[in-house]
Amino acid sequence: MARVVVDVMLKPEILDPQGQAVQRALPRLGFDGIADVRQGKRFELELEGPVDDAALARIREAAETFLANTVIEDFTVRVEESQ
Amino acid sequence: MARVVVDVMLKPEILDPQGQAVQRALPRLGFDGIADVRQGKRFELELEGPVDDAALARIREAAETFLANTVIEDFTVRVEESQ
Amino acid sequence: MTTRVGVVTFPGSLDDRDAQRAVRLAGAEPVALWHRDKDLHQVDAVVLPGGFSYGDYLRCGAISRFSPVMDTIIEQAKLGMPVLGICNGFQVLCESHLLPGALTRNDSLHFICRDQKLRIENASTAWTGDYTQGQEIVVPLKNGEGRFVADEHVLDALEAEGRIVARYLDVNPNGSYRDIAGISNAAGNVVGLMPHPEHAIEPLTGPTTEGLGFFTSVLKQLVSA
Amino acid sequence: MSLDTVKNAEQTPDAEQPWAELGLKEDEYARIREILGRRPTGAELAMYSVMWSEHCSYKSSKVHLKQFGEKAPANDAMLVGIGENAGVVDVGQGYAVTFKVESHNHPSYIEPYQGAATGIGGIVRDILAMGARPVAVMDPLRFGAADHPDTRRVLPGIVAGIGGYGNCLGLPNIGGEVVFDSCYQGNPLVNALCVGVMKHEDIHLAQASGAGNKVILYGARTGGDGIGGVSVLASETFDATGPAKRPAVQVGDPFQEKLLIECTLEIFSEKLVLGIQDLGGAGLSCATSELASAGSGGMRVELDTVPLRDSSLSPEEILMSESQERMCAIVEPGKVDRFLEICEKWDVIATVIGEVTDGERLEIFWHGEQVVDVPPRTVAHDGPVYQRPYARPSWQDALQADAPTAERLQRPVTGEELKAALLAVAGSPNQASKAWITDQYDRYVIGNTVLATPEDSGMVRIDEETNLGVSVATDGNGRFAKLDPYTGAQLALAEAYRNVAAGGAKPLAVSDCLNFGSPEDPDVMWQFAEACRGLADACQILGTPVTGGNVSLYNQTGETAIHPTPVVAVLGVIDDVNRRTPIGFAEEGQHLYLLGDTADELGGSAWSEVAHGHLGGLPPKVDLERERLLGEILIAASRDGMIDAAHDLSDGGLAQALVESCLKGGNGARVIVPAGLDPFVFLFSESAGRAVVAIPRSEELRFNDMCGARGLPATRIGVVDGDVLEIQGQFTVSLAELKDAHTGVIEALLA
Ligand SMILES: Nc1ncnc2c1ncn2[C@@H]1O[C@H](COP(=O)(O)OP(=O)(O)O)[C@@H](O)[C@H]1O
Ligand SMILES: [Mg+2]
Repeated sequence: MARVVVDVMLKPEILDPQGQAVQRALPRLGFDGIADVRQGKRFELELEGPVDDAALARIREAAETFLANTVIEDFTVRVEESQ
Repeated sequence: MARVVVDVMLKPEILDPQGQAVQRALPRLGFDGIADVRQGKRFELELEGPVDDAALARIREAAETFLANTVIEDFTVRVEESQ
Repeated sequence: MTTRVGVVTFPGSLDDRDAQRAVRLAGAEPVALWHRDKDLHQVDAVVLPGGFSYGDYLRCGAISRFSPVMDTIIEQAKLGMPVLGICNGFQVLCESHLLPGALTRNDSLHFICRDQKLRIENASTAWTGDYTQGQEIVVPLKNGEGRFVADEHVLDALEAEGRIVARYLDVNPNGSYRDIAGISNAAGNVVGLMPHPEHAIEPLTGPTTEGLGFFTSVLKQLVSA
Repeated sequence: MSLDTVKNAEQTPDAEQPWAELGLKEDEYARIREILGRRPTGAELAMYSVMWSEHCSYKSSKVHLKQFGEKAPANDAMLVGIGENAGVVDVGQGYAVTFKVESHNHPSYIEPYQGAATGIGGIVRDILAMGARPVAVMDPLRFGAADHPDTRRVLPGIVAGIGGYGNCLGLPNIGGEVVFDSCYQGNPLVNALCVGVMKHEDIHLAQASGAGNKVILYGARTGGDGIGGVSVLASETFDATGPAKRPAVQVGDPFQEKLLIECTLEIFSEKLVLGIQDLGGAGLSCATSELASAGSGGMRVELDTVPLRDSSLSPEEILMSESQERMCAIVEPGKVDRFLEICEKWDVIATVIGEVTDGERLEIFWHGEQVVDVPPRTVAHDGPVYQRPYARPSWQDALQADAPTAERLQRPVTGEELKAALLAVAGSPNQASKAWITDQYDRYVIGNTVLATPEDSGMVRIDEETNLGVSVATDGNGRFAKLDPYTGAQLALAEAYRNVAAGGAKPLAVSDCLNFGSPEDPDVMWQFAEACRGLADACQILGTPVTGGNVSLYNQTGETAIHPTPVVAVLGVIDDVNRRTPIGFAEEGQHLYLLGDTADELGGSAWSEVAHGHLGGLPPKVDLERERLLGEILIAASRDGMIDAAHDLSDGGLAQALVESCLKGGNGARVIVPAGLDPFVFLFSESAGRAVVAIPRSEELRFNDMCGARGLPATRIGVVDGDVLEIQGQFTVSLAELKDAHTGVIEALLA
C-alpha cells in the first residue's frame, strides 16, 4: 500500500490564531528565534491500489472539494517519500 | 529565513476519530480505494536565524515538550525543501 | 393551512429539538427532516440547526454539506426558499457556498457560551422582518468555531449590499471580521447566524425572548409571499 | 505466542502466569485457581485481574460502603438502588430520574483533555444504560494551587476536555465545583455527574436472561487503548515525575457517543432490549461477566466477531480493552434484525457476538477454541474483600487543637479591615467567579435549563407541559473533611441539600464520589471509614438515600494523600420550575433575611485560608434537623411565592453570599449587623444551616409567621438597594469594585 499526504494550511492572508498562540508561547518556554508559526492539517491517506497519475488526480480533486476549504485554505498533495 | 516543518500525528494505536470521519465520508463523495486516513497537525516554523543543527535540536525539543503531546502523539521535524 | 418549517437532523445535530420548539412557539408546524432523505416533505422553509454535525470533524459543516438532504436544500434555496442556518447550520451554508466566507476557530481558541448583544443590521431578510433596523437584542451565543472570515472585497460587498444581518455589540466574542454575527445571500432568503435565537424564546430558559423574531419573521414572509 | 485454551490450562497446571504484573496478590491468584479447579487461562487471568482490581471490585471500600444500604432511610421514591449502573428515583407524573457521579482523576492528570473527556463519556453511558435520556452534566473539579505552573497545564486541558465532550454530546452543563488546594497538586480530581430522565416503564437493567437471546456489541470498534488501565490506574500510586506505569490513554469520540445515545434511545423506544450494559472500566470483561451474573443462565461469546480497530489484538487484549463509546445489549432473536437496522440508521456498528445459554458458565471462544470457562459471578461479584486496618491519625488531635481563635489568627476589626477582608475573599481563586471555566460549557442546549452556573443548584425542566423539574447540586469541602472526616462528609451532604432546597426543589436522593488517598495507609483508611459513617448517618436523618456512586483511592503523591474529599450530589424535584428561586437580588426594596444561627465557626473557613493560609480547629457543627427545617422553609417559601431570591451560606460565609447575590442581581444592599453579633463573625463565619433570602414587602408578614411557627430563626438584616454593598457602621463597597475583585481572577492566573 502507498501513502499520499495532503497538507492543508490557512491562506497567508487569513489570521491563524492557533499558530499565533504557539508562537506567543514558545519564547515563554525558552524557545527563541522563531519568527512565525502557522498551524495546519496533515492528512495521511493509504491507498488500496498503486499511486499513479490517475490516483493522484482523484486525490487532488478530493482535496479541492473536501479536505480543504479553498475559500480560506491552500493544499498540497504529495507522495510520501519512504523514510 | 528558513522554514522547518513539524508534523504531529496520533500514535498508530490511538483512536483517530477525525481521520475516521474523513475516511467514512470519502466513498460517499465518490472517492473510493482509500484504505485508511489519519489526520494530524502540521506546524510551519519560520526561523530568524539559520537552520543549523543547534536550531533543529531546539525545535525537536519544542516539539517533544510542547507541540506534540507524546502521551498520544508522534512527531517528525524536517527542513522544508523549497518547492 | 399552517406553515411547515423543516428542521434538519444531521448525525451530531444538537439544537434540532430547540429549533423545532421555536418554530412551534412562533406558530408554525415543525417538520423533522433527516439528512439521508432528499425529500423535503413539502416544507415552506428550512432551519439548519446548531450542533456538531459529524463531530465537527475535518471542518465544521464540511461533511454535512454533502448529505442527500443538502442537495435538495441547495437547489430550493437557489429558487428562493427561506433557509436559516444557526451556528453549525451557518457553517454548513458557507461550506455549501450558499453564503460566502467561512467560519474558523475562535480567536480565543476556546469554546464560548455567553449571552450576547447583537444589532440587527438588516430587517428585510426572510428571517428578520419582525425586527427593526438597528434593533438591539440579547440571545445566547455558543461556539468554538464562530469567527467569520472572508476576503476584504467580499466583506466590502456584503456591507455595500446590506447583507450583514447582525453584528456583535459590546464584545466581539470570537474575532469575527467586522463584528459579523450573521449574513444573508443576495436575495435575502438564506441567512446564516452564529448566535442562537432558538435559545431566547421563553423567559424561563433564555436570557430574553428576543430570538423568537427570527421564527415569526419567516411566517409573515411566507404568508405574504 | 500460542493460544492459551481451557484445554491447555488443564494440561499445563504449572505454567508460569503474570498474575503479579496484572496487579493480583498471591492469595487472590490462589483463589482464582481454587474457583476454577485449575489454573486460569491467559484470558481468564486478564478478566479476573481487571475485575478484582480496586477500581472494579471495591475491595478496600466495600465493608464501609455497606452502611449506605444498611442505614438507608425508607424512601418511597427509590426505584433502583445501589448495585446497578446508577440508582433511579421516582419524581412523579410517571417520570423516573437517574443520576450518578464518578471520578476520572488519574487519567486526567496524565492526559488532561482526553482524561476528562472520557470521564464525561463514561458517566453518560452509565446513565444511558439505565434506559434514560441523559439531560445534563456537572463537573466537580479539584486542582493544585491556582498559581502553580502545573495547574496551568492541567486545568485548561481538563476544562476543554469536559467542554469538548459534553458540548458535542448536546448535554447542558448545569453546575459543578472548582476548588484549588496544593494538596491536589499531583492529583487533580475530575468527578463527573450525569442526570437522565425516563418513564418508569423504560427502566432497564444490566442482566442477561433467556437462553437463546443474543448478545449484541455496538458502538465503536475495539482497539488497543486502555488495556490494563483499570488495574494499573487504580493500584499504582503516582510520584512527582508521573505514573509509575504509564497506562495507555484512551481517546474519546463524542460524536460516536452522540450517535450511540440517539441510537440506543430509539432502540429502547421500540422495546428491543432485555438487558443492557455500558462498557467502561474493564471493557468486555466487565460487561459480559456482569450481564451474565445478573441473569438467569450463562453466556457464550465468540470473541472473533468483535469488530476491531487493530487486527493484531489478542483475546486477552480484546477482553481488557477500554475502548470508549461501546455498549452491550441482550436482544431476543426475533428483534435482532430491527435492532441492527436502527444501528445502521445511526451509522453505528453492531455485531451479534454471542448468546445467552441455559448453562451457568460464561464461555468465550476464539477461533473455535474455548479460552474462558468461568462462573460469571466469581468474576463480577466475588472479588476479594479487605478489612484494611485503620486508625485515627496521630496528628488529628494537634490539627483540631489549632483552632483559628482571635488570639491565634489576627482578625479584621475596623470597617476598612473588614472591607479588605471581604474583597480578598471574594477575589481569592476559590471564591472568585468561575465564568472563565463555565463559559466554555454549553448550558443552553436542549432548551430546558432553568438554573445553571452560578446558581446554587442546576435545574432542568423535564416536562414542557407540566413544568416538572429536577435539580442537582454537588458539594464537598476537603478542608472540613481533613479537620474531621465524619463531620466533613455530613457538611458536604448538608450543603448540597441546602443548595437544592434554596433553588426551591425538594431533596430526594444522594450520589457520592469518595476521593481519598491510599487505602493501604491506616490514616487514610480511617478518614474513609469516618466519611462513610458520617454520610450514611446523615442520609438516614435527612431521609435521602444514597443511590449509587463511586470510590477513587490512591489519590496521593508519594506519601502525601489529598485531603479526604467526599463529593456529595443531591437530587431534588420541583413540581413547577416557574417557582424556582434564583440567587440574584433582582428587585430593589426587598428585605433581606438571614435564616439560621451564626456562631464563631471559622475552622477550615475560606477566610482562614485566604487571610492566614491556615487550616486547623474543628469544622462548623452540623445540625441535620435544622438543615431539614431550613430546607422545608425554603421550599414552602418558593412554592407559595414568598421569596424572590435565596442563596445558601457556605464558603466565605455571609460576606461571600452577599457579593454573589448582589453581582448576579445587579443591585446593591444595605445590611445591618444584628445586635450582639461581632461584625467579623457575622460576615465570615461558616456556620451551617443558613441562607440569605430576599422577600417582597408584601410577603414579609406571612414569611415571618411561617418561620416563627416552625421555630426557624429569621433575622432581618437589610434591604436590596442602590449600587453599593453597605455594611452599616462598617464600610461600603461599590458593585463595580466588587465585580473588579470577583471576576477575571482565574484567567489572570492562567494567562
Ligand atoms: N461511594 C459509593 N456510594 C454508593 N454506592 C457506590 C459507591 N461507589 C460505588 N457504588 C456503587 O457500586 C456499584 C458499582 O460501582 P461502579 O463499578 O462504579 O459501577 P459501574 O460498573 O457502572 O462503573 C454501583 O451501583 C455504584 O453506584
Ligand atoms: Mg456502569
